[in-house]
Amino acid sequence: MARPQIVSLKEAIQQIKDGDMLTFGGFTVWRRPMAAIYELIRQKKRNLHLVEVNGGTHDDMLAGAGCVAVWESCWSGHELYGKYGANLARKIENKEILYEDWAHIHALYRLAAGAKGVPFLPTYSAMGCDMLNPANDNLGKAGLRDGSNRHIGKYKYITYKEPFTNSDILLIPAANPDWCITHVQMVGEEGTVRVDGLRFSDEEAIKASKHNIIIAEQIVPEEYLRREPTRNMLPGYFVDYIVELPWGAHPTGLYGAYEPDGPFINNFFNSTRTQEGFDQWAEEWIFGVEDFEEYLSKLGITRLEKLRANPALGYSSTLKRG
Amino acid sequence: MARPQIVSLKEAIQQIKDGDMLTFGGFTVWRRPMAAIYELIRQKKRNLHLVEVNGGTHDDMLAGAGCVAVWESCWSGHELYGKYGANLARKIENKEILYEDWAHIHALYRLAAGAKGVPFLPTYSAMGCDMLNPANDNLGKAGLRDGSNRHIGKYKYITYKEPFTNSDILLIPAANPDWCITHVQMVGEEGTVRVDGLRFSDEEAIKASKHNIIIAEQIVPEEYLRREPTRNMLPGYFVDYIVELPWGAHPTGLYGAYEPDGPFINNFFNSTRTQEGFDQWAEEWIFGVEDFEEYLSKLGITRLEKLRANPALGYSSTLKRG
Amino acid sequence: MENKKKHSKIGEYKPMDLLACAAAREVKDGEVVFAGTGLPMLAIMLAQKTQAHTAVCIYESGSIDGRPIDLPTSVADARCSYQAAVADGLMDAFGQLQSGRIDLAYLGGAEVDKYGNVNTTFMGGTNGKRLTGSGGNTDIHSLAKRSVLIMPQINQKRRFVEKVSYITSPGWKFPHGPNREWTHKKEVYGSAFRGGPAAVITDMGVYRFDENGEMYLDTVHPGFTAEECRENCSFDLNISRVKGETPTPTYEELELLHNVIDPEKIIMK
Amino acid sequence: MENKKKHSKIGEYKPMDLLACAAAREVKDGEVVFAGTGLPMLAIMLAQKTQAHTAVCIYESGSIDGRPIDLPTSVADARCSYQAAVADGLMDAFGQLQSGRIDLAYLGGAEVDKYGNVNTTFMGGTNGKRLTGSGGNTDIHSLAKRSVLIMPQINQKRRFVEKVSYITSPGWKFPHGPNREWTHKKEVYGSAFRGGPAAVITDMGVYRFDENGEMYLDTVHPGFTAEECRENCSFDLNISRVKGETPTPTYEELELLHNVIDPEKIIMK
Repeated sequence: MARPQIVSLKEAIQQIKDGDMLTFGGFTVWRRPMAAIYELIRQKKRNLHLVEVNGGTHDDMLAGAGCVAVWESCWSGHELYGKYGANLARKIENKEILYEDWAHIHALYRLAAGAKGVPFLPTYSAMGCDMLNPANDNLGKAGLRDGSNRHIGKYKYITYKEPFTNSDILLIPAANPDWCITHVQMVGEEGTVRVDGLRFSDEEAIKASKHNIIIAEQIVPEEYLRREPTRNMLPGYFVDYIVELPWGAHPTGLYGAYEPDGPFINNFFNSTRTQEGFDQWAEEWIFGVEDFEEYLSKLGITRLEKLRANPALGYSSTLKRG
Repeated sequence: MARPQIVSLKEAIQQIKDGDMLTFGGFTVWRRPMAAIYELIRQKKRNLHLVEVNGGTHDDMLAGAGCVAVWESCWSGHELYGKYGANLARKIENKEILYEDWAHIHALYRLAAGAKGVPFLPTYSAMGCDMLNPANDNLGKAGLRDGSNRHIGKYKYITYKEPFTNSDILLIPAANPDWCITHVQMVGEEGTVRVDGLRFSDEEAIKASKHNIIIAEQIVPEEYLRREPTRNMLPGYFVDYIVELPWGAHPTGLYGAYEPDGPFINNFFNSTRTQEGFDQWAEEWIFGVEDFEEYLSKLGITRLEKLRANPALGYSSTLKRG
Repeated sequence: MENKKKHSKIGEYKPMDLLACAAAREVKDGEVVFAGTGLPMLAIMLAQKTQAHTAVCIYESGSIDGRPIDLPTSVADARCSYQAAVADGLMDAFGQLQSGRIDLAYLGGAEVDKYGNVNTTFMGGTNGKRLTGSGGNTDIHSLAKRSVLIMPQINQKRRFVEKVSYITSPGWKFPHGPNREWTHKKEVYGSAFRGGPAAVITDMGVYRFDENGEMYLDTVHPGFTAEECRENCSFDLNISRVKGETPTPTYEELELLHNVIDPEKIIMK
Repeated sequence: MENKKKHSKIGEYKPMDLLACAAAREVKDGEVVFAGTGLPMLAIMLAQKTQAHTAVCIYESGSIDGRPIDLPTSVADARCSYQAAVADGLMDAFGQLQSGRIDLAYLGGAEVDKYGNVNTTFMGGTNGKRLTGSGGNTDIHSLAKRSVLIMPQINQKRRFVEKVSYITSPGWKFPHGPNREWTHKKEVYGSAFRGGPAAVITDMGVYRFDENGEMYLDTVHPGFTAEECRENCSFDLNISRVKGETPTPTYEELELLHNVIDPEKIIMK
């Protein structure tokens, strides 16, 4: 296996094909690979199949831009900056996106099983919920569980009377996305990945995926990260492409580096109440700029600096929040 | 749940009852709670049921001292300091200990399942091995899978034709020991645990267990450990008892603190080729001293200091090894 | 200072204050509490500063026993990890949940029914208005020993229904099996049964669940009547067991909420 | 210096040197290698310093891609973690193994049979002499894409048997099913099939496995004959495919082994 290549964001995203299954690092509005989301939209990717532990601003944006054919996850929204994923909701209501709802543990275990190389993991969560109601097996109802789609399995899940305690338990099938895109604080020149703060489900998402793109605020000497291997999350041989891109998670937040840009997300959310609103927003912030560098210039240093975290706290002590 | 109590080693070990199921932190001859092993032997615990990810000097010692009724694990030995666990081997050959052999993944998954609160975990390892041969289900052959023993389940394992890919997979049942005893470098006053270096399977062993004893080189202010929560392994509410005991893993090694005492372990191993040899060794090193403090005095500072790790390396740069 | 433990009078507190205080009082000292974004964060922080000093809060993002000095605005907020015992990830948090380590959980919902089934996915069923989806709501509600729902009720009758239009998170009884018969949770979960909904706290009252898993009014907030609570439900609420008024916030609780926990007025606007 | 790449002559190297060099040559550049204590550590370190500069070594203890400057003496040795990419634990290492990420593994054994089944548990079956047990041997042998066994053979005929007395680690064929019929691994593992034993390297020769999963002599070490290899086996070894002599260590390999990798003479006594 060749060592990872250090490339531009554009080059990395060019490797992703229409119809690929994607997942992402991060959690709701934290540590999302937003620069990659903008570039996926700019490159007009189509028919993506998202399988995510949870969604957030990033997947709602992909949905709004028409990149998504299938969405499988447990949640989408913008935390306090926007009540729900309005693009995704509209496309689901209009039946423009096929969706499969899961519990959080289910979505997590799909990737954890994929990461461990087993076909399923068992869980007690959450017997009785309507995500498990056969009437809501949307991929099944669409006839896609017939083996014709390499990303869609035979069963949404299995209820198994397990012999050890004679109780019902759910078997949740593994998922192995084609790509995981993850934004982190630091990556070594040879691909060793360090995440500062919460790791969320990054390790499961990355290890389940066939290919990985790591976007980092900074590329640093390997030797520096290897001085403290207990603090690192991933060795370089899981990584295909490395991109160095400061502020690349904006408008989502990055522990120890910058806060989510709440007003920016809230403005985005407000625009997404109609397709026209989103299209206009995308025209300004995605298609209206050449690349992420121009996007940052458009935001301006004053706005960005206000988000910067205080190193003693891990977050900004000056940001106006209330 | 009450916060953990800081107690003496003697008090902590007094909580363990004859017949309890035990597991331990560490790996082979690294980071074993040896002071606790000595104290278990001194307190003449009997009929213990060990379920361990792997064994080492510690479990062979318990076996030699007659503390063990059932041993379930995948390995016992002393690495380069002694080819195999001679006490355990002799007691197995003489049918004085009931044993159940597992693959390393099986033993690991028993505790991982216990930690996650599920009755089993699935694995592909290692179909075709004789540990899975029904003829070698020793607890079953001894009639102990009838529900009469709360530590022994109905089935050693189950082969399951799983429906997602139609392949055979093994379901390995959870284990939930009564106690896990773990030696670490540092614990906070309220029980937050930090392990430096490899964590092995400590997290799984601890979380699977009903009660936990943490023995640390040093008790430190909580606030100090909480400055870097990503470096900590465990919150205090998993911990029942905390014991402060420098050098408490001797003669096994502790990353960043001290090396295994190879000659000491080798001398122990040589003594264990006969029961008489072990009894004599135990008379000198366990029953012949009042407690761990006296044991350390008997070893002497000169011997101990030679084992001390170089902080830049995590191990000793002066120890004679070849 | 001697005034601190006294209860405030109507007009001296806002509905949100009482909601937060009533929720905080559900925590017992030493418990492990699983909380979500918003009011639950206020409630656990208030509990830790009043009757439950050694209670511990964990978030599904993986932040374990944080001691935030500034109110977090999401469970993945950097503020959650401040002085945390452990900052890891979802496998840890959900593993603790599934293994029965969580004593109490705070949740919200768009709809709740008389058995404590919760909906956060679709208003009006799968052809209706799409919401955020479950997130951890369903896992936590189904696997915590006790869960407490915090919801607005005044003029929100449509949120308190006979039967939720989509069961995101199963309560005490729900349709089960091939014939989808209403079955008690204990029967379905068997050896994996850990508990279920313990209370629903609204801006009108505190509701609990009887032996049969049905919701009843336990205490009514000052200024409301039991009858008004029933009128703000779409189902026939049992008000026969009401045992009196919900205690109002103490002056200490109000002080803590407004000046210590949320001085930035993020939730306590 | 121009001499470095030349191969040494009989008498200029010890049997252990050739064993280590032959093992090291199994690694291809860029591979992920799972190694155990002892000779395997020498082999992967030698490979990394010769033809496989970007090969990566992982240990079951959780040490991932360490760059030790002193030879470790166990897989949990602090030396394994020196300049490692990650130092975590067993769930990580075995997860990588089970998900098919391991290209090559080095293992040892007390007994091996013609199908590559390995015994490290009991010599002479469960009523015989107790050994250490499996450790990771069985997991690694069953789930790595290729595994390489390193074993002594001279005067150790009893270790090379028709049928091992206990299958700790399954090879290419083993008893399976209720009737315990000898079955090919591919059939048993189905979609979980990742590979199997690729070579056995001893102090007499290098052995590989044919299409049928049976061991044959591939190269014979200088100083021995194919016939002698067969005589040091308890089963009827196939020597018809032998393709010549095992290349001896180069002077560079000897220099690396003795002066760079194991100058303390821990393994290379």
